[in-house]
Amino acid sequence: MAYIPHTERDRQAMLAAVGVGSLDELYQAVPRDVRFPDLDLPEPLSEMEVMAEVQALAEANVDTRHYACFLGAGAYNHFIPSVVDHILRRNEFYTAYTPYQPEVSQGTLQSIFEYQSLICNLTGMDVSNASHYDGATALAEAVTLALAHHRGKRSTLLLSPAIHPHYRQVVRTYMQGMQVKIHGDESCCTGPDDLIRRLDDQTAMVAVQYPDFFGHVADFRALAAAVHAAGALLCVVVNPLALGLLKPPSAFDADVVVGEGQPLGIPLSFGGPYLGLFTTKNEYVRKMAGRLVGQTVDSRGQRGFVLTLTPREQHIRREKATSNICTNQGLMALASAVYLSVMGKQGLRKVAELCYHKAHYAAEAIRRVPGYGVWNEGEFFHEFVAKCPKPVAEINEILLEHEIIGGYDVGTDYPELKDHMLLAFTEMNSKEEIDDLVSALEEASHD
Amino acid sequence: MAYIPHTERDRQAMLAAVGVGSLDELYQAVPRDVRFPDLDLPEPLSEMEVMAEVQALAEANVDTRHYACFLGAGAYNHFIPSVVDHILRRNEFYTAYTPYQPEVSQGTLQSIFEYQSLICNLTGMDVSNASHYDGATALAEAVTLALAHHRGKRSTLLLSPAIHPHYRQVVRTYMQGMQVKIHGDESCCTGPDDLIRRLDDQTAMVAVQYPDFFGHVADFRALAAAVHAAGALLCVVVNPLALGLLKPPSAFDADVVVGEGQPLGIPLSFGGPYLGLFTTKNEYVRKMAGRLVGQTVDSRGQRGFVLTLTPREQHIRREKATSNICTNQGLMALASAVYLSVMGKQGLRKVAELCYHKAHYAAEAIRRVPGYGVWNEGEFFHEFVAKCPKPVAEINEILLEHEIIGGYDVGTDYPELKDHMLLAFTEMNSKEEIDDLVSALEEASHD
Amino acid sequence: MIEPLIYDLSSPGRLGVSLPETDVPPHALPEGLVREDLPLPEVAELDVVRHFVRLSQLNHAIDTGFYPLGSCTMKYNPKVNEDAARLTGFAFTHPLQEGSTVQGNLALMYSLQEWLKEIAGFAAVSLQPAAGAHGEVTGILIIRAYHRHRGDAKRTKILIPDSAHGTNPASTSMAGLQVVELPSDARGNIDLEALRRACDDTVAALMLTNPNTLGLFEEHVREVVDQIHACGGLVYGDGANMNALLGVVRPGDLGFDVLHFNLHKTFSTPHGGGGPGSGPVGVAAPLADFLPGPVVEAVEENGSEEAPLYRLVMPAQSIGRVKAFLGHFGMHVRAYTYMRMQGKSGLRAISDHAVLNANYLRARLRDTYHVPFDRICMHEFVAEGRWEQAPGVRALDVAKRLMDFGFHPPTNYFPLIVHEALMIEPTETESKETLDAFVQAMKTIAQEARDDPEILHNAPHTTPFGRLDEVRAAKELVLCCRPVEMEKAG
Amino acid sequence: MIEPLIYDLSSPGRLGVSLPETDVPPHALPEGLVREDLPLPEVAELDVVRHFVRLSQLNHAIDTGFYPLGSCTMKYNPKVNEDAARLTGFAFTHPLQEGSTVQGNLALMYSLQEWLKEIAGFAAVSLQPAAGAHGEVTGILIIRAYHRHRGDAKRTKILIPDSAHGTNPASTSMAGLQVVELPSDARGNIDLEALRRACDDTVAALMLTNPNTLGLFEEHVREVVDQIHACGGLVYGDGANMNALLGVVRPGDLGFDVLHFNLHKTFSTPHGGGGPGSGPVGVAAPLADFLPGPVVEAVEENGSEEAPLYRLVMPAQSIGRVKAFLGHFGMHVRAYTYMRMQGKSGLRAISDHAVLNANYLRARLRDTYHVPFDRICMHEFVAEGRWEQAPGVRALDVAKRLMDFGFHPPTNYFPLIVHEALMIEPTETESKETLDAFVQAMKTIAQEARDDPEILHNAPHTTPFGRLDEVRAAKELVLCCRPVEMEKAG
Ligand SMILES: Cc1ncc(COP(=O)(O)O)c(C=O)c1O
Ligand SMILES: Cc1ncc(COP(=O)(O)O)c(C=O)c1O
Repeated sequence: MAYIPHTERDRQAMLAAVGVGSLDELYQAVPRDVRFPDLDLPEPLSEMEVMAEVQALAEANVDTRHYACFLGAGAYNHFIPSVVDHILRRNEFYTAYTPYQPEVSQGTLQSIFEYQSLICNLTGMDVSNASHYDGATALAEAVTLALAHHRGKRSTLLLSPAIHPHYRQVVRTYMQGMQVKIHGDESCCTGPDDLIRRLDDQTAMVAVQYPDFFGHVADFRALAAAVHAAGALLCVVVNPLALGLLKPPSAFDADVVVGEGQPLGIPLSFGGPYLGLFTTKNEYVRKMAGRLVGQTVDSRGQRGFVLTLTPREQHIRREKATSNICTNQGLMALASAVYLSVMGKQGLRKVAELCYHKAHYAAEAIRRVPGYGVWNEGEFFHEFVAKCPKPVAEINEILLEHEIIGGYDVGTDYPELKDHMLLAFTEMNSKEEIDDLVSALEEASHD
Repeated sequence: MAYIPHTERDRQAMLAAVGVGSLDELYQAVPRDVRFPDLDLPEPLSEMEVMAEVQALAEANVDTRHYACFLGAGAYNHFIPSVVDHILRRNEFYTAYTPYQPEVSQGTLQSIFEYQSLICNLTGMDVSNASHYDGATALAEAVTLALAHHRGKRSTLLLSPAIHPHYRQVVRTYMQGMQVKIHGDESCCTGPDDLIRRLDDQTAMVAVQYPDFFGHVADFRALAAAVHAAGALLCVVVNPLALGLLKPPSAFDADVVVGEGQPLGIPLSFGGPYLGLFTTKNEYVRKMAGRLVGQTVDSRGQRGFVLTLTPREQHIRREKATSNICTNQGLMALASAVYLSVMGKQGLRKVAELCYHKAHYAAEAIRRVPGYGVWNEGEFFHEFVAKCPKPVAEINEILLEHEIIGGYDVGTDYPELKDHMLLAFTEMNSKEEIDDLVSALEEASHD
Repeated sequence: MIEPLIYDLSSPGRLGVSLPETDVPPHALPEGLVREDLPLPEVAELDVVRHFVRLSQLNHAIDTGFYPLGSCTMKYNPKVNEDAARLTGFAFTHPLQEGSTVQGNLALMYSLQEWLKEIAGFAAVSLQPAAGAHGEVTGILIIRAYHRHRGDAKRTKILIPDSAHGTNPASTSMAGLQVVELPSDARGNIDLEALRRACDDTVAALMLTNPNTLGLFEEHVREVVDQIHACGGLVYGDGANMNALLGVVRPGDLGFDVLHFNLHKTFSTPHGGGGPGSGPVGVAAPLADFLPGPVVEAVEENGSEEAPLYRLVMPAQSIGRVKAFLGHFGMHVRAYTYMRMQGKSGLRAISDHAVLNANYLRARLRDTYHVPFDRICMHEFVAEGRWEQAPGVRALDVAKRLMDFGFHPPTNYFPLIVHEALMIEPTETESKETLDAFVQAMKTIAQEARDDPEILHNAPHTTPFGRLDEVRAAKELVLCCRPVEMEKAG
Repeated sequence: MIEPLIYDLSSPGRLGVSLPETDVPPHALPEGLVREDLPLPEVAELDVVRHFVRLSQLNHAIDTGFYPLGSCTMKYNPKVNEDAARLTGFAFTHPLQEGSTVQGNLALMYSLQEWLKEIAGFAAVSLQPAAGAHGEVTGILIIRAYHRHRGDAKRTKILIPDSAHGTNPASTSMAGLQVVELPSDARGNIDLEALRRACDDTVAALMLTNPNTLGLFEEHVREVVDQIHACGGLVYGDGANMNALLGVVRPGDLGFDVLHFNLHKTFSTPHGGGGPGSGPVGVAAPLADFLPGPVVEAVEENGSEEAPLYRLVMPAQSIGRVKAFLGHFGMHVRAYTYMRMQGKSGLRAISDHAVLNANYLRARLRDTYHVPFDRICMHEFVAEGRWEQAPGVRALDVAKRLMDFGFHPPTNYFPLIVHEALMIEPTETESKETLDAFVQAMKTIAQEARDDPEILHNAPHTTPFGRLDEVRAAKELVLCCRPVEMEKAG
């Protein structure tokens, strides 16, 4: 029995202390007819056998360490400095619980405080929570914040169609029990002006993405002014890595900024665990979901940190809490804090610029391949949509033969954009890889 | 400049404090004509580039996680519980120096004390040092101990031919400047009786291996009695993993026990770093090479540990030291301490038995393959020599096609044993792998 | 020595990492959209390492000592799970890759779904939810969708016992349903009379934690379930306490309709200082179509050797996605590895020893600490941290004093129905020796409470920090620090 | 709390790891050769983890704080090196595999050989030696073999300055040669007159550490080398201090004939609490054939595409093997990774900043601590830990008191030619901020030495352990503990 330290002697002594004769006797309260089911599960494996098995499973995949990857669409193949995982492996970090007892949890607490600070400084916002599940759920909870802010008096939500389709789906999932009207994203390609036109006195919040799902970057100042004039809140979904280069959403006077923190030092890991960023202005802090760490002093006069404003949370306020979130993404928040620390001011800027330059180099090249085109108009960051001469799935199959993981089929979510492929570029894509992609695309158009 | 924290401002302030105008000025004492050579070295790579490069190098190899491995001959492909590397990755362990300052090094010191204890209990010996470079150098230094013990009055060394050929070579390398006569290993297949016959009043030490290079295990009591009767010391080179099953060399009254600790939780790593075990009886402790940790108390009355008997060592005794060893294999000693702790009494026995059973299953099967035979007579542990119908290199080439790393060509070191292959079996070799080996061997004999 | 903040270590121009120069021609940066400042620290890799290594040492963790935090199942996290999750083929796969290129991942997820179904007695499982609370809101939304699909829109109430975890009512509200609280009876069970009164055709479901947060198995579980089903409601199980039930009883066999698992409790994925967790949801057959997706299904043989064996599908009536991608795959790998090592026999042993350990502590402490519901418990129990003879002493004092003995305190002040609650969950991975040392410390503290209460009030004494001023934190609300330059500027 | 010994945690029957049952028929165990008892501990994986995690926290390490241990080059160990060494293709290759199956390993070793040759100006390198001292004995054996190969067997003396590290004379003895000690002059150089007197046709070599252990570059290095060469001897370089010379000067260009590198110093492979290190040896062309082997060579093109590009060979006149296999390959991977990231410019920057840091500390401390050889130093310098005004205070007291400030002490009592030596090597990876804090602590201590010497004598105060009784350790000689059963039995 792996990981159970009891010897037979221990067991006997303990049963005697409890006053029962056997382990089975501990379960008298369990209905007899369903007690001790005979589970149909595999036999136990030893550690060496299980490692061989999981290694075989892992190697049954194609991975981004062996294939060039141009797939993004909300999860990105970035360089992760070695030091990030070395810190995550610290036993004291990853085997601790939520820091409910601050005297023996200052390591976690100070790290979260630093995470909050780094994210505030990156986004330009006043306050960051200690993390949310992912970018999509953070957006959904931003909606909850807006509804709470308006105390039920406004119940319309405007979503830009250029927000990640999954995020919009998650918002709708979360809101299905609420009396909320969600619109704005009916067609793929309407812009901020369309959102402005739809604003009214029922609008609780308007949400846009920056860079958007198609890679575009645009100035949202006019939108923000209109949103605020209409008495609504503006939520911006960000890719935090892009903020290494781009103006922070605070420059547009965003009220809530959420986003997916995965690009900040978190492995792709087939979709999770990632990191939901959730930041806002000071005035909305009491409506915010999730944990917050605040600075204080201890009984010896030392600066220290505690969980604070807990009356927002479920364990105090129960059904009146701002959110049900309890377990969050603590270790992923730590990963991004380490990442942002080690990349620093210059490193993050440089990575963002590398992504930008590579994407633009690729766009120029793909534009020249017969049959293909660049769908995007205006500025984009590190992703763009390529018009393709045939179905994306067929092209991707050919790319795989060249050990290339191709882009995302935008037609899946936007029927108008059939045969359009969303391609992402990061510092991990060398010029050689991009050139290979371009010639493989060309080849694919012939077949 | 990776890993150098100096900003330009720091540099200027520091140069000013030193009183020089530039970094170059710091090197006035260096002859001008050879100062600042223009080195022909590659340009620096960033972390992500270097990781891609080393990954490509690593994957240019065939490894034992992807091929079945039957190669042993002194380095073995054993299961290493995950916990071992998790402990080695503790920053406080691997980035500390030798524990010269015990007040801030109790982690290392207690670990080494435990290592010494585990190795003593495993070998049955009184005292273990804190590690030596590897099994071969430990044997060479055991010879030095014997020579010192006899104070120059005896200068003959008898080596069993069944000691690992590399070890015997290393002994000869170490002894080339000494007036030492080394013999006993002229022919591959002489046994202890031959060593007994050669004993005389010049014999300082007799060394044998257990299990020997060919896998044999034998009782050395008669040899020990003869050696002691002749006034010489008996050194036994062990595979410590085999001692999970076999009688410890203390049962033969060995005076010095050395060996290669690699099987105890240390990866193959293309030959190193490994772990030299070095143990002896109390009476020889002051002649022993290497560091020793001893128990004591601190100024507050707490039990603690320090480096002790340092007057044997080079930093105190200089040319009169028992050895020149300074840096040893500290972290590898820790690995084996963690390994032995987590395997424990039952685990080590079980692993040793698995090795034993698998090797004997294989021997039975190979014996039946036409053209092959088992050369060994008598008991063996987890290795044996297979007689082959053609050159070992040719057979191994065919095995490689079956994703099998074949055995060691014994003919390399023992010309008498041309076309003989030393095969090793561990708990990592499943029955299926062994069956595959057997049929591949059969196939190889046909080609 | 207080560890400075990472921003305090910053020096202009210092670099933490080496990056390549661009190998493509640079492109003009987007006009008007480039930020002027980027207020991140400038530190070296060594600074970062020292900083976080030192910080880590300020934590209590499972790997440094006993952590009997009730409701949290702080069991040992096997190291092999960490290795498995970091395998290249797992850690570096993109969630939107073609199914044919991620068959290993899908196979693993499929097995995990199957095992969870088998362990809890359900027809289908979705691995998407990120944590327990996320599983709860998912489950409530499933229940809501199910009723509405049946054309029954009036079921808007969720019954929740007063002993329930705060996430239960909070999740209910988030799903847009109303909470109706149910009292507990003198034995710690649901008050059956109150239940009966609450049951009507507006009840969507009962949320039941079983064993409940007192660590007690609901003695009338069959009646409770039948009662709810009789009025047309469903039973939601909060599976946070599954560590007591592995191979002991399957919630599905007891009539539960929905249940979330906490892989970060029962299946030993580490807590990470607060997360990430993983909260898969299992459901009975009638609810299977409502699960969030995608889920993994095994593809029927279609004659082709090359066909992928597993694929992702969206359940027919799915409530939708609850997360951007596929759930916390990294946690799925860890849980898979853990369960694969346990097998059937190992799982039962987990619960047996978790329950044995809790009862052993209860038996050894009940004379010293009042245990309000004192009967055979499951994997945890609740004692009171107060004595008549020590009027000023509170559970908090006991908790803080325990730190001086090297133990993490139990959960305090939960469940709410016990005064000065100390909720103790030892888990199966702790040895009798550790439990005995804990008992010894608890007894010493009980004695000190009478003899020398100040030592408790001023505790902890031996930790790197003393008690923290929480009032000040909430009043001053310093939630973020700015780099020195910004502070000067702003 | 004192951490118990691992044996103290043992309980009969407890298991730490799960292992498979045999899948082959068991074979009868060898009669008379099976041991009866196996006195190893019986503990759970959790016990092991807690035990060693707690122990680790008792260490000072580079990753927890400044470690200015002279002669040890305690620079930061980049984390990427650790990842590289653990790559499956490296960590799980057997040293006796066919060359064709380990071309990646051989390519890496070949590059490392080439780079070390280039950096130090030599014709050939062997990576086999395990550490610095191992490199020394190897080098001396090469020198011996070279002379004998020339038919010159009378050269049996090795000249060694009195400032040399203890391994130099010890290695000489081990190789069977005689040590002749040379005094240093007032500026810390070799006394040229004494050298001249010692030079004759019995001299096999001079062992020179340059910069020497005072951190000083030998000002007459050309004269010294010429002198030795003139009498037919060779010059051996102790490369422990190469961190000062990267891109600054190549020992080969200065006329050195042999030199060992310490990859665990200059090239940042971690020290591991005492080892493993790696001590490659480089030699000038006439000595190349005497290197220990095997070494890696690039195979000449032979027309075949399939041919392996690298292979292992034994140098023609090799002194033989100095180790069972190929050297510390795991360390080679780390050093390779490190050097590859530095490139030419990075290597020079290492030395520049190592030297700058040492001189900065020297400049800032020279008014407070007597620096006996006070001139521009290289990567380290030696101060004295004594003052006339504080007669009872010794270097040891300063060392112990530094611990209270969170710093590891400098090397004490070495080199032997300085009284109460404090040998300070900051390395290039430490920032000015760290050095300034160290200066501050050193100055405070110097003041305390005069004002309140007891605070030094009783130091350290804030570490988990106070001063240890070394005399008692040597007297009682408890070097090993036995399990409880054995103690009872025996
Ligand atoms: C009984 C119970 N229910 C629900 C939860 C919520 O789970 P999570 O923290 O994973 O969201 C917890 C966790 O603390 C719990 O103990
Ligand atoms: C100057 C000098 N020479 C030689 C050595 C010996 O090197 P190693 O410890 O690697 O054997 C050292 C190491 O401390 C040293 O500082």
